[in-house]
Amino acid sequence: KYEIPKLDELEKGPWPSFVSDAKQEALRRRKLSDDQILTHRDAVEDLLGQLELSFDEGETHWKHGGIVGVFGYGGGVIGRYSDLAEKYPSIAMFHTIRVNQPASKFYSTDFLKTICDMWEYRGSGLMNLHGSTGDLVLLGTTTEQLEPIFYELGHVLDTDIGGSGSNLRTPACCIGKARCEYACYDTQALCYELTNYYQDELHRPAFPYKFKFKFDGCPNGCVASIARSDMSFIGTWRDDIRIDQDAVKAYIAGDIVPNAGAHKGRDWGKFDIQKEVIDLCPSKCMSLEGDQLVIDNSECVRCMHCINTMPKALKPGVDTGISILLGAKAPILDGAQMATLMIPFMKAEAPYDNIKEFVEKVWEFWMEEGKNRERLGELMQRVTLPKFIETIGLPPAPQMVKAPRSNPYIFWKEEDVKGGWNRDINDYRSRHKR
Amino acid sequence: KYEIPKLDELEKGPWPSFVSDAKQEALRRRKLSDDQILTHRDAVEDLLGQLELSFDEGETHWKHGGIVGVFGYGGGVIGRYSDLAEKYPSIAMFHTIRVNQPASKFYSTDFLKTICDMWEYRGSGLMNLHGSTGDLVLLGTTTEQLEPIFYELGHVLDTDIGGSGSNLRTPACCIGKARCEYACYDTQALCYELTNYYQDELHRPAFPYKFKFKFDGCPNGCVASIARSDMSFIGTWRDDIRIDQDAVKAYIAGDIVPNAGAHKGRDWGKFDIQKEVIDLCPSKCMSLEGDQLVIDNSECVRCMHCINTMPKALKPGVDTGISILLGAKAPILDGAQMATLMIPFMKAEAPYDNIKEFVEKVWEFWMEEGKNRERLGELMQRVTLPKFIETIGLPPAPQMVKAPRSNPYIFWKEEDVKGGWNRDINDYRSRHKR
Amino acid sequence: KPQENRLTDLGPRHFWEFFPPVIQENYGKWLYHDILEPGILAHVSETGAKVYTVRCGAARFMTVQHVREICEIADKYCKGYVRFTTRNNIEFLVDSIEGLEALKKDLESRKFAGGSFKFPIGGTGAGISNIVHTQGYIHCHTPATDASSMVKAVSDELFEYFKGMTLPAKLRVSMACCLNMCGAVHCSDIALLGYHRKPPIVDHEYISKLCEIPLAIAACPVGAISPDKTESGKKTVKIKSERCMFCGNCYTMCQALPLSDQEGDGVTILAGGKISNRISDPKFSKVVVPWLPNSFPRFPEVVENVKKIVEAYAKGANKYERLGDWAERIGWERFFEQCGLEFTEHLIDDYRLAYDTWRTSTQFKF
Amino acid sequence: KPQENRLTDLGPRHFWEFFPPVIQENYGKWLYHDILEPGILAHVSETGAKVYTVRCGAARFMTVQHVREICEIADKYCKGYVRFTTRNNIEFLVDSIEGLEALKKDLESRKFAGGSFKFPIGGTGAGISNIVHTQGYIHCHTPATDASSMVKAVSDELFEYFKGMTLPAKLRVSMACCLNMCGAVHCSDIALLGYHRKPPIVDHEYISKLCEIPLAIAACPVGAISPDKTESGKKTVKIKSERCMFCGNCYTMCQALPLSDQEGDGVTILAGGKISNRISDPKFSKVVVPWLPNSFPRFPEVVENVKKIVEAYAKGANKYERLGDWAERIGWERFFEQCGLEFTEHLIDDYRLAYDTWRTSTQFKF
Ligand code: SRM
Ligand code: SRM
Ligand code: SRM
Ligand code: SRM
Ligand code: SF4
Ligand code: SF4
Ligand code: SF4
Ligand code: SF4
Ligand code: SF4
Ligand code: SF4
Ligand code: SF4
Ligand code: SF4
Repeated sequence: KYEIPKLDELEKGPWPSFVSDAKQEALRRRKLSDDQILTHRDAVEDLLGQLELSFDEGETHWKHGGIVGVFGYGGGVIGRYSDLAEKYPSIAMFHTIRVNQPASKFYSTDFLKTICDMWEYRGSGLMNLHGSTGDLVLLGTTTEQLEPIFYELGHVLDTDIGGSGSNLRTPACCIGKARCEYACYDTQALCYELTNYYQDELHRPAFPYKFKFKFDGCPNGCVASIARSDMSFIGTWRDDIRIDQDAVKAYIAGDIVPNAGAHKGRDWGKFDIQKEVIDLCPSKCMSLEGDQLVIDNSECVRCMHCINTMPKALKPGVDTGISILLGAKAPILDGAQMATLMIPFMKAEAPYDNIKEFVEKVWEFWMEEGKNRERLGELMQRVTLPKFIETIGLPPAPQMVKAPRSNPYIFWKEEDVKGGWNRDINDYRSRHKR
Repeated sequence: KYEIPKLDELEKGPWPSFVSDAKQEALRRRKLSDDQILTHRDAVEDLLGQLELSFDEGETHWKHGGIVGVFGYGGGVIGRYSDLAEKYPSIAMFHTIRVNQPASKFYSTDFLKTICDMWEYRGSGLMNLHGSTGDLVLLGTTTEQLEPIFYELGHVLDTDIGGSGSNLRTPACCIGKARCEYACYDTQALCYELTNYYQDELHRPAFPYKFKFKFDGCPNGCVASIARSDMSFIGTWRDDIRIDQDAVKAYIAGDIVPNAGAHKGRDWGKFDIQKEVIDLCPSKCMSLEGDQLVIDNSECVRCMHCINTMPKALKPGVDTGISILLGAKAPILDGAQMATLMIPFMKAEAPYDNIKEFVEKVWEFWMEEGKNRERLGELMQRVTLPKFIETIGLPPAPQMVKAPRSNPYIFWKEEDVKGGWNRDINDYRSRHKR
Repeated sequence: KPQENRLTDLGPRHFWEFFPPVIQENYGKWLYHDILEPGILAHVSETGAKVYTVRCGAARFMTVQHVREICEIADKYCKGYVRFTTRNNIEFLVDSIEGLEALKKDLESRKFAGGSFKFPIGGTGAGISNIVHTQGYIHCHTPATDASSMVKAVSDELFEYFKGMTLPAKLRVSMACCLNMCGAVHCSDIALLGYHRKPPIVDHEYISKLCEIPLAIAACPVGAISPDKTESGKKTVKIKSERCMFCGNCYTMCQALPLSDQEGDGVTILAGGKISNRISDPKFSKVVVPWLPNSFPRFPEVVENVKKIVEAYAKGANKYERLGDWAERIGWERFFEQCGLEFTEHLIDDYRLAYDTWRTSTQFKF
Repeated sequence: KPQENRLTDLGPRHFWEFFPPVIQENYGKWLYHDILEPGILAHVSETGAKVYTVRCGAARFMTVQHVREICEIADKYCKGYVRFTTRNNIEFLVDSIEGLEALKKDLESRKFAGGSFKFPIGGTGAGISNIVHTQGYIHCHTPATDASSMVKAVSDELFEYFKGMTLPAKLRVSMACCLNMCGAVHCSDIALLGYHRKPPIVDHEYISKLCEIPLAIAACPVGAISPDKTESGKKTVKIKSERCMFCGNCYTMCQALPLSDQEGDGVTILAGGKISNRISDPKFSKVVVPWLPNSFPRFPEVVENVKKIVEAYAKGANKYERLGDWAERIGWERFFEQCGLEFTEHLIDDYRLAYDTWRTSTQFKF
């Protein structure tokens, strides 16, 4: 429909071209019969046209989102309108729907195909697999289609939409026990359980701002929870790394390729356990005694390096659980924050009452004290860590900090100081003349 | 004169007891003839009495300092009055005089003895060798003695008093070339030169607050300039560490004790150059090739460790000079600051015009922009480092920071941005509808 | 009765329903894995079962047509199951070596009309995986650049690293189109970030209608916005431009304060962040290129700078050493030298915790 | 004519005049040195000359009597020269071994009437040197504890480390009597710091006479002071006690706001700082014991805690490893365990740059 020379450039090169893909759908939409399509037939073409224009002008052409949604829910839909509605009428309204993805994003093709059909019929046929938070994102439909789509999601697909706005956002987890030998707890199960247990928080915004849960099965952090979730659950263990000494020998002998072959593409020379494992251990708690690998587990900081490098020989311990870290967020307003270790270790077993109890304590405090649009991390900074842990009832632990404070500006409380703070100047002056 | 049981306790133990020392002087003052003593004979006794009382009450008995001094000078004397003048009349006035110490604190006994006589005659006979800044501190005299003391210091001792108040404070340096093989520049000479060149700044407060120079001959930092001087001069070099390979071999063979014997008190086993030097080198730029020690000098960060450990084998390079760091200070107000590297390298040779030029640029900016009681380091924080270096004309260098910024909040200037900042909403709206 | 016949609070489907049998049977029983070749993982269970995973690159912006093709493949080879990774790759799982070979061949043969691969295999191990990114001009109102196009351009250039495992360690490239940073961009080995450099324009005549002015004022983290009146007496705001750091938070709160500008907007590159706790702590990425222009559609300047960093890293880093750990080991002064990047005043922190980035030591390299 | 006959701006005496001949002759020519035994240094020049230094501990609070005794010794053995170190030790320099032996014998024989050594030899190498400190109750108006007495008590206890070189590296103990920290206390291996824990008392009836009230208000770094009126209408201030962090800056500016209090005042211990650039960067000391009472005159609690830290360090650290580097290597959680110190909420930073101290990693020890 439009000349899109700049976009055409993006068909070149080996990486899958979204432009080529969009073009195939644009073509298809032209050919679809009327009963296969309910919304704008040339939505894709208009989108490409507007995109090309954005390239020319170096500016977006989407208006500030409007408030649209499905009845009874406070999130899950992002309203979007073009500021060139006359020029590109088919994308005048172009709302997205965030569909709550299944934990760790396995799908049956049945499910996906049903979504595709529904979305071609009621939307643009464009989607994101997946959004950054984790949702399956349906890109571009009109306001009137929102309710029918929601109806179909529920009644046909037996699934729900995700979060947006000041609520619990769609939780996400790594693949964990489904296909990873490192998982220290059941990430899918915990993700699913908390998602469902907190449906109300997910759908009906009552928080000061957004709140994100993410679940990493181990310190490798494959779902990046430490960087982008207000509450980050990371698997760990508190007993000993399991060692298969025969396998260690096989690694040393060069019979097993290290790090499961992750470095195969280059010749790094023969594997050297001393240089590649023992010397790189951050806590320097490993040694070779003869041909036995010895780990001083009490000093291990469970960084995963040795396990990653020799997965056939080493495994996390069996007394596994989670560390909980709080407060990660993107830079707006005060600069980005990474999540801070608040609970060094907790067991993570169904029905997860200990975890829910903690979640609710944190929320309670945040809902009470948090200002509008104040993320948990910012609140923690504002009230300070000592006050925060006091309020949610966590005992102070050196694990919560990299190092103790270097300034001596301790805010003592009156009750901690013998004699209290009320003093009489006359009493003082009886000892000290002016 | 008083019962001082608590102080008596402090005569016990091996460390030199200031109480015992004070008592010997108290005794002596009782015995001195009247023409040997001009001020209060029992000043020492009153001081000990008041000190004992302070122990009992857990509070100091010195009043807030009054403004006293010598004519024409704005500093060098700290006024001090007891708040128990009636009880301890001999220390009712107890001012200190800061005598500018000679660079690196060598003395002839003539000089010291003359001071002692003068000070027994005109003061308490108590002093500090030395004050934390570096002065020879005379503790305790009366207001009327200030001018005579100043007169004697000048006319008899040919010396001057030091700094206090919002001025340049008495500069201090390490022993450097006088007795240290590591000195990369002449710390005494530079200290002396700047002290004398800036006498006006030292004696006549015109700064927003105090300002300190300190001179360390090398990165070992024996005068702690990096922690406690607004302008810290630290010796360094930019060519290669000099190596005597024979001496290296002698160290390896165990013929020379490492670190000049600093660890002699314990049996640390045979010297292991790999473990004790090469592995500890922070830039990992050393290696042994056969029995030759090889240093990749371009990667060396001149931490001094290898040189300290093998002083007979290694020496700093010969193209020596200084790094200048700015802004160290104690915690009040915003927390302590360490000095920040501003000039990675500069030659330091008489008459030091390059250094003076830099000093004056920094002062000019500080005097213009600094608020009352704002240290240089605080000003740097307030105006930000990029603006600070721009104003004093230093080109940005990665050496100034540990790492680049992690937040993307860059304050661009209007002139850096094509098209400037003045934009027209109507122009914008011609492309983007509301 | 609007709630009648509504199903709400269903939550997502239970994950178990979507697991292929081999996953259900071996859930929690995996013993170890092997990367057979780039993009191909083999996981071995204590039951003796094996599962082979083929990881394929994908533009996460996809049409239903493409998804249908994915389903077709999954139906043919994978018993009707497929998954997506946390970095938007597609994973096809099979439980036999034969299935694997057929699948691989099929995937590699599929190309879009424009010539690009539909299902390039790779993204595992010590290489570069899919570039996670955000909406850009495709769907968002605040971007300072486009996402999908930049990602396509950079991915084309880094393709060999996606297909190979030749780097010292994983290298994660991420992209976000404004400072809201929808993703973990701030902790990526290389982060591409769109951002503005002109203060907002105030739509004086409309602002009082369109926005809650106090909220707009409060939104500014540096207090650059203050209340004002137009000549005609309408409530509006004024912006102290020299205080503004172009964060766009005011625009998020108030549409009458647009920032976008063809000349002002562009890209900054950050480097050296990471997420994993392996060997070193997670860390933030650092700004290493202050600004590059939005050269649509293929961003040659961005591509070139990314390439420089990747190549210097590939050459200089030790095995297992992430980009940020390498930069810290050699020193940031060397990083700039080895990557051929210029160090400018913009890279020196001047925000809240800036003091902690100052060099308070004489340890440095010339 | 007050300026008549005045000599001003003389500056200090030139250092050269005070150098003994061996120093003048070998200035800048030193080749290397040796620590012959604790407290005895030998420096060798390229001219072949040698100088022996005997370093003696001293209370830097000295009387003229004691200084005269120093001079007497210097006259006898050192050609009339003597020096003082940056840590207030006395250094006697001789240029022959014979001179050295006689000098040593003499120094060791001298004791004060109370029994303590006048000139203990030591303070070199991997040991503990003199404790630098401040005025305390002897001369200052703001202290929260006394300096000389605490230093004497602690030095007695650490005497063996002054006399020996048995530690892994130098260990510097410093002391300051209030947060003004007159010294490099904030970067010491162990720092003892006096501080207050009660907000200032306002001397309402006198404050307007004694102080510039706006300056007092401005002095507070946390804005805890605000203007107020007394019942009688005099200008005064009020203090929001719960905001106060007891820094004492207001008292420095205004004597009508005293903080000292027998029960409130006490000592905090910081540890792990350093100055030198050797191996690791200079670093700040960290608060490790939040508060101990002022138990005059011998501060048993302070002494005990210092001892604990020194002994744990002596046991645990590697050769050349400074206290802070040791704590970082084993982790602060282990530091507290090994020193037998309690970790309390007071030790968690809540001041300006606090976020940078939070643990943003899963790397920790149980
Ligand atoms: C769709 C999505 C980007 C994508 O292309 O994938 C997205 C899109 C938007 N984000 Fe986001 N965010 C998305 C994941 C994220 C993430 C990543 C995550 O959740 O793991 C982050 C960083 C983590 C975090 O929460 O801090 C993120 C941090 C933000 C922020 C900054 C919040 C902060 O506290 O710093 C904003 C600004 C705001 O909330 O006003 C924001 C705001 C927005 C808005 C709503 C724009 C706005 O200013 O109101 C965007 C709507 C675009 C559109 O039209 O679709 N988005 N946003 C992601 C959600 C998809 C999904 O549900 O799966
Ligand atoms: C005498 C001395 C302590 C000593 O026992 O040695 C000293 C004593 C005082 N210092 Fe100091 N300072 C002394 C060296 C220092 C140092 C160390 C140094 O210079 O290397 C520092 C830390 C470095 C620095 O400058 O930051 C220091 C940081 C302070 C501060 C905090 C300044 C800050 O910006 O944080 C104050 C408070 C003030 O200036 O109001 C202060 C204030 C004071 C006052 C004037 C008290 C006051 O509040 O007005 C003390 C007078 C005590 C008295 O009656 O004698 N003194 N003061 C030192 C000077 C002797 C000399 O000249 O040799
Ligand atoms: C499939 C996926 C999880 C998922 O739920 O989808 C996954 C899967 C595996 N990860 Fe991961 N990681 C996945 C995202 C991540 C992320 C998150 C991200 O990149 O956004 C990280 C953090 C990256 C970072 O630190 O910035 C991540 C850091 C790791 C690490 C630590 C690597 C390091 O050197 O720091 C390992 C350990 C290793 O590679 O040996 C690891 C190891 C693994 C293993 C070997 C685990 C296992 O035994 O199966 C899996 C195959 C690795 C491979 O691809 O070479 N995974 N992994 C994700 C694939 C993303 C993709 O398509 O490329
Ligand atoms: C005499 C003195 C300089 C002066 O101008 O007075 C001095 C003299 C020497 N220092 Fe120092 N340092 C002196 C204060 C310092 C200080 C400052 C301080 O403690 O306040 C430091 C910084 C301490 C810190 O980092 O906290 C200091 C850190 C060093 C170092 C680095 C030690 C380390 O392990 O980090 C060395 C190198 C070494 O010991 O091998 C060193 C080495 C030396 C050498 C070996 C230099 C030489 O070749 O002559 C001198 C004899 C060392 C010894 O005592 O074992 N000097 N030295 C100071 C003696 C103070 C005292 O009486 O104890
Ligand atoms: S985070 Fe750990 S458990 Fe989860 S997929 Fe990654 S490596 Fe496996
Ligand atoms: S997990 Fe990390 S810290 Fe623990 S032994 Fe292995 S490498 Fe060392
Ligand atoms: S700072 Fe360096 S030059 Fe100065 S005395 Fe110490 S070791 Fe010698
Ligand atoms: S001075 Fe320090 S950085 Fe340089 S080679 Fe020696 S040990 Fe290494
Ligand atoms: S990063 Fe910014 S522009 Fe991009 S999708 Fe997120 S909010 Fe929109
Ligand atoms: S862009 Fe950010 S800094 Fe600038 S005015 Fe808006 S909110 Fe303030
Ligand atoms: S530290 Fe405080 S109390 Fe001690 S001398 Fe310095 S200003 Fe006075
Ligand atoms: S002591 Fe410090 S914090 Fe407390 S009121 Fe005074 S200036 Fe403010």
